Amino acid sequence: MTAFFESLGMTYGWAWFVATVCGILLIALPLMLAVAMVIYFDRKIWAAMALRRGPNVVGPFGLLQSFADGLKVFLQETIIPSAANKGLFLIAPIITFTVALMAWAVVPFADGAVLADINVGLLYVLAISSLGVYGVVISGWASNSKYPFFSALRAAAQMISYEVSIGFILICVILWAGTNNLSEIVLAQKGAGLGIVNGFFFNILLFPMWVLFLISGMAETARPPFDLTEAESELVAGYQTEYSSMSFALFWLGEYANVLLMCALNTTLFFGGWLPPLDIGILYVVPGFIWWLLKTAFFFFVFSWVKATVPRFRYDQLMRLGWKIFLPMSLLFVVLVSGYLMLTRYG
Amino acid sequence: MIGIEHYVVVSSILFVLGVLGIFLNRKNVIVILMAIELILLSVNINFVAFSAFLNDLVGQIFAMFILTVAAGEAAIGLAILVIFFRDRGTIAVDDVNRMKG
Amino acid sequence: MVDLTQYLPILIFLVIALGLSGLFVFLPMGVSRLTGANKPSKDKLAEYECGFPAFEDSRHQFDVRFYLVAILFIIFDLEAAFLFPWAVSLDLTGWPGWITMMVFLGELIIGFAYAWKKGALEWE
Amino acid sequence: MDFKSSLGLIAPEIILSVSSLVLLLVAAWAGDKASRAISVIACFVLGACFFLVAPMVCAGVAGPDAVAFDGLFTADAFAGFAKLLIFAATGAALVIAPSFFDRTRSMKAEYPVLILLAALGMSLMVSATDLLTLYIGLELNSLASYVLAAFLRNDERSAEAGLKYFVLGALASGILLFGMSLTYGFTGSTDFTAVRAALTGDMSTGALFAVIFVLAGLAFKISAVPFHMWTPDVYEGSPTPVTAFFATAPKVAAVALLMRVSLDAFGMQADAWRQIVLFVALASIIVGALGAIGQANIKRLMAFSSINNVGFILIGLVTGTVDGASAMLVYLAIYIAMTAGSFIAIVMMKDENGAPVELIADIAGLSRSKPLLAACLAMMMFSLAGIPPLFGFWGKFVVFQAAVEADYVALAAVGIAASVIGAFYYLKIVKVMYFDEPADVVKGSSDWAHWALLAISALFISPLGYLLTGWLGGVADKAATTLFLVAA
Amino acid sequence: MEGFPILSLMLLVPLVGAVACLFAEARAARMIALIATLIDLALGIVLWLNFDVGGAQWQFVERAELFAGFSWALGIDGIALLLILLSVFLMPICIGASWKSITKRVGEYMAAFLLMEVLMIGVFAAQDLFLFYIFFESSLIPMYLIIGIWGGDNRIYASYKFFLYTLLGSVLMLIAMLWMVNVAGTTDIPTLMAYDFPVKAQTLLWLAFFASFAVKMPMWPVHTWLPDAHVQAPTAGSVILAGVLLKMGGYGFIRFSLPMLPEASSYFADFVWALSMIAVVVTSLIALVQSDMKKLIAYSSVAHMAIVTVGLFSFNVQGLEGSVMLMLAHGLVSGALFLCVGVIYDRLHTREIARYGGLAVNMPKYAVLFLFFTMASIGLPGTANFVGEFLSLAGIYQVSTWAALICGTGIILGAAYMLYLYRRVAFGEQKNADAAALPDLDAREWVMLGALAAATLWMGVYPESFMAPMRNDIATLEARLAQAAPESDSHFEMGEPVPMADHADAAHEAAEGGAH
Repeated sequence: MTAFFESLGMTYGWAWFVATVCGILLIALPLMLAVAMVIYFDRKIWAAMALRRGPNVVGPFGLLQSFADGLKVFLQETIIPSAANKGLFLIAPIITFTVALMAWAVVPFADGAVLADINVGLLYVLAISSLGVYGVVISGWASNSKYPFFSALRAAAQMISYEVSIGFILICVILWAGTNNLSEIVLAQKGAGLGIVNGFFFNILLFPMWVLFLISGMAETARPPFDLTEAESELVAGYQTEYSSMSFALFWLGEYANVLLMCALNTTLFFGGWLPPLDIGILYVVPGFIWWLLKTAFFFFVFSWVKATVPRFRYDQLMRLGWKIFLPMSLLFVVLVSGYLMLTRYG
Repeated sequence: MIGIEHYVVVSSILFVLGVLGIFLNRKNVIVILMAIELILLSVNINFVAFSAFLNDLVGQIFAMFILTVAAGEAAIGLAILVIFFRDRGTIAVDDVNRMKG
Repeated sequence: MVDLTQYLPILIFLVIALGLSGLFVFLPMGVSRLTGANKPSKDKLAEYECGFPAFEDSRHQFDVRFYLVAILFIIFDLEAAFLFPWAVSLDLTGWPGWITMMVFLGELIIGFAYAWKKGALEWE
Repeated sequence: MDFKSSLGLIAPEIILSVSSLVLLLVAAWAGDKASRAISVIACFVLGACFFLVAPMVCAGVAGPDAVAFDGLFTADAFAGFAKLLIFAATGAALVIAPSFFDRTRSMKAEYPVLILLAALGMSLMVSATDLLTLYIGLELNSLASYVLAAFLRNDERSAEAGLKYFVLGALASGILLFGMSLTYGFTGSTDFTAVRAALTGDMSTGALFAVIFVLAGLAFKISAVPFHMWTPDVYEGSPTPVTAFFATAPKVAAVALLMRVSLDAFGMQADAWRQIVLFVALASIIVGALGAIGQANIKRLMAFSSINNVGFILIGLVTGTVDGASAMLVYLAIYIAMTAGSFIAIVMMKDENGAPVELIADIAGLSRSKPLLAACLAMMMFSLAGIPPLFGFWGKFVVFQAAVEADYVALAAVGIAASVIGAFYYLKIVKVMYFDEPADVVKGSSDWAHWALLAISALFISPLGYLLTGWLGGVADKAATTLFLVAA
Repeated sequence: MEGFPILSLMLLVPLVGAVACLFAEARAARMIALIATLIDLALGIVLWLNFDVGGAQWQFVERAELFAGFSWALGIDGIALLLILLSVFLMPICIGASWKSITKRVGEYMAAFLLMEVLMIGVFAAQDLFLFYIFFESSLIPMYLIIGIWGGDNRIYASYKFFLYTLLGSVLMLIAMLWMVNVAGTTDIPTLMAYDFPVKAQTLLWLAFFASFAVKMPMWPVHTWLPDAHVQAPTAGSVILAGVLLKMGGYGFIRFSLPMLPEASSYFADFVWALSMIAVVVTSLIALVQSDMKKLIAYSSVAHMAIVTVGLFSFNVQGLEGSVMLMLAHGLVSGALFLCVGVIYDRLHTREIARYGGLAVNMPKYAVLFLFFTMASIGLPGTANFVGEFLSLAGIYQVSTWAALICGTGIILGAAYMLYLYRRVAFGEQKNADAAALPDLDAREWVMLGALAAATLWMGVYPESFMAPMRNDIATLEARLAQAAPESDSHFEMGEPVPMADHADAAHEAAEGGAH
């Protein structure tokens, strides 16, 4: 893209800058669009599973429902509770949404189609997603209200609990791929399963990790069945209780952007990213982005599916699952994977 | 171009802020914990900056160790603080005064 | 010095994302003023307490177990921080590197077992 | 040194860490009722480490044979000497604890584990020849110590002691770290040998700051003036066995560390730090002596006593010679015996409910009700005051001898004159015990382990201790020589 | 006797006794202490009989390299022999003096005394600089306990003052010793006595030693601990304090300041004279107005010791011999005087002079002995003090007429306060009924005082017994000092005394020139 802008007569620096900005916008804007769409699909899938119709009024098949909601919140009054810490109260949604966008900077959509191809990509993702906790905690604190506060505490504890196991799961992937760079991880999966399947999931040592990762991803993003943070019966709407208007919507958007990110990471880390499912020449005709999109969409479907079918966990169950099952399991697999690699590949 | 001095100056400022935070703060012991973290972070800036400047990895390794120790330190600090709070019902700095020489 | 230019896009991204989200927060506030939707009142601005006025300070003590989780997280997360560089350089460090890390993990697991046994992970 | 022989050199540390981890698990599963058994095992572990290190010290191991992990760790005779003292003092802290905690049923199985971990940290500290090892060891020791200070969870003073120790200790390590980061930046290495090589000739201001910060951080750890503020409070608030521990083992470790850092890493810049150490030494002697005078709590008094003694030890450092270093080691050995003995005696003083007696007024007339205990404590006090023929005199003697030999006559004169002020408050304890009318507060008996330890330390500091001077001096000389050998 | 470690044995006997006393009950402890001290006395006599007068300077030498830096080196010359004899002679008397008056914690008391004996003998017998120091300094602990535990009402203040004064003095001496050993490379006292230290350094060294010995001596104005300590100490404590401990200061001058630092000694001679002159006059005047018997005798001790110091710093044979003799005499006589006070104190439990009177009527034996010791203290010819005082004054007269004159005044004042004391206690009307009813000396007291009186007479009538052993040593010392002795003012002119400053210069020139 830089070359294109250079050909328009710009100096290299400017061309690079404009190209980068374009790239960013190409990620951010479609992402927001996608978020609007997946909210719609989420509701649709959920409704379908419950044998309901879901949104079907605004636009054809209710496709424009999300946009209508968006317009509504945009025009709403922004209520800042009198007891709240005003500055922090407004900063919290900004942090949540910004962080949700930022993580996408290193996700490879196709071969070479990545904004910042840094060598510590996975670490970056981990770091940025940790920052998401700040938005939640700050919102709960700044609201100065009981339910948001509890919710924020719960959310923080839940997120950091599962982040620990996610960290170890990622270590397993990194061990196998031998790199932190997301594009290289994708390439490492080429023919990783029996020489024909593109993806780490087709590996007896990494498959359990994928399962753990999928579930942890749901917990990390507080998706049902782990949506203890906004368990309506206990905590009203969780840490967003006091929020309204677009500030409220930003949490919503951020949450779905994170869900999508988790889907994308499932794709990238275990299912070969932009590579076709099987390492067969003919499949490479289809552009990588399409494969990536399909896989990600599929994982989103899984997320919705689970949301629709699995009952909500209790908080103690949630914590036990995270600390007493996932953490030891993932630790064990770090040992197993690295030991196996030492014996076979490096030893 | 940003030179090594700039990093050192920034870290020195952070360090001094941290030390002042410990001594000038009269309100809350938690603030002291944060000030300690600030000191450690200033040190980390130094180490990483020097490491990059010297092209020597030891500094970054050191920074990792500091991070770890800082975490342990924070954990223990919090634990002690919780005990203190349970006994005394306050964590105001001025109330840490049961013993006087 | 390490080449940091590859992080420049991220920095630009940060600026843009911040601008975007800031816009989303503050623009509606302006719009609602213009549209007249902005009509704050005392009851509206009170914090939500299922319809009741607030009974107590919302920032009271909370369960110490949250501290415990935070402390455990810090420790395990930092352990992971040691694992990342190790994981990508396993071919360079070889068996000594592997053994060392296993010792490290072993120590951590002992600590974990201790915390488990002591009930730090219980959440009744 | 290859990996395997490096492992051999850190054998005591391996034993310590493995056993402390295993004991931690035992503590978790067996619970507090196993605390005594764990203490006993921990003592044996320390004993094993002691006898593992002892031959090394006697042989005066030094040079490249003692360097492990490419200079990260050095198990030379100097480190060995300090380790022997550390293990011995740590063992004492283990032995005296159970009966102290039993009264309030607060003897936790974690106590011996924490003590072992602290010992491991100290063991690393004294062997550190790299800033990284230094920091890890120091922190391991400090973190365990913070917890130990706050060990009596239901005691307000203990919690406060823990908090104070934590805050100031963390500040100290922050200062130390900042100095280390500057050292790294200005010398390009964290290895002592490389730092030494880089710090020759004229020093830049930055490097000077590095030296000052590192020394200040370490001064904190040895509670030298002006970084001594935490000592009285922490000593008073901590449970007495823990105080006994703080006053002995970590002092050895920190002093040994200070010696290695200043004589080895900063050895070429002795002129830069000598003035500072000189000031700190004199200030510690004087502040320690004056501060103790008004104290009503004997643990607080001992805190000032330790500050005072650190000042004397630092006089040896000012000289910067082998003799000075050797004198410091001898002084440390004697100081450990005296302080441990005093604290054991303090632990043994209990009222009729078994609660510890800490007020000096409460031990009035102790010589009537408990003549032997009083005699031992009086001996410790005279010894701390440096009055011959008790062995405490010998420590001061060698330090001042070294100072005079290195031509620091004025320093020695001022220091020794200030020791008279110190004698005043040591005499106060003797006076209270022997001259005053009995307060009849101290009751209750002590178990044989206390008596045995007290007897050992009393025997050591009695005039019979002089029989050891030849051996002690020889070993200390060897140890000090290795320190300079590494540096050379 | 060659090769037999008699000195070590003399140290060992009381040490064993002390340990035994710690574990014995009161009656047994008294017996043990008495036996141990008597054995030591016997050993002391054996020592004296075997001392080869005119033989080697250092006899009964024992030497064992014990520990790093210094050795277990013992050995005595004539001066040390005499002081050891004094110590072992006084010890049984002290034990006897405490026989009845000490009732609480007898075992510990006896142990402390026996320990004192060990240390005193050790101080005089040590031939190693640091061994000397250890013995010298260690004596603080038992004395501190003796005053503090068994002393009078104000014992705590007195014990503190005693301890800290002497400690401060002696730590400075330690530094000086360290320096000397560092320079000379040996800790052997005989070697050091012949070593020529740089003149420049001597000044500071001398001051450091002086700080210690002057306090111990005690010299004006650092004598203030002595009256307090004496008043508060039990009788036997006073005896040992006045009898032996003070002599350690004088011994220190003879052994260290003078032979090791002759130039500095000469340089400071005026200073010492000045202090001594002031001491003699001032403390005598103070003694005149005392109402407390022990305090009075304590001040008299200060005055007597001042005469000892002028004698020492007269740099000639007469002066030196006189001072040693005076030290011995004073050890006997002041000890005896304290005993005399103790005798009536045991009966009436007061030291207030005014509470007594006319004791000669009901206590004739006591009055006779008290009179004898009073006269001895004044320096009556035929008693030991006369020999010492006369020789000392003769010695100082050779170098400074003025000093001799003023010190002579002190002796007259001494007569005044001692006779005044005696008059008030023994003569006059018996105004206090309880004092009038006091019983006379019993056999125990009679033996104690009688022995002292006999010794005093012996020294006064036939001093040669005591002069002979030290003659050679004094001669050696004089020879050593000759290089630095201050110029005398007596031979050349009568009249204007030389101002202080000039004096010092003169001494300097003499020192540099090495003349005389």
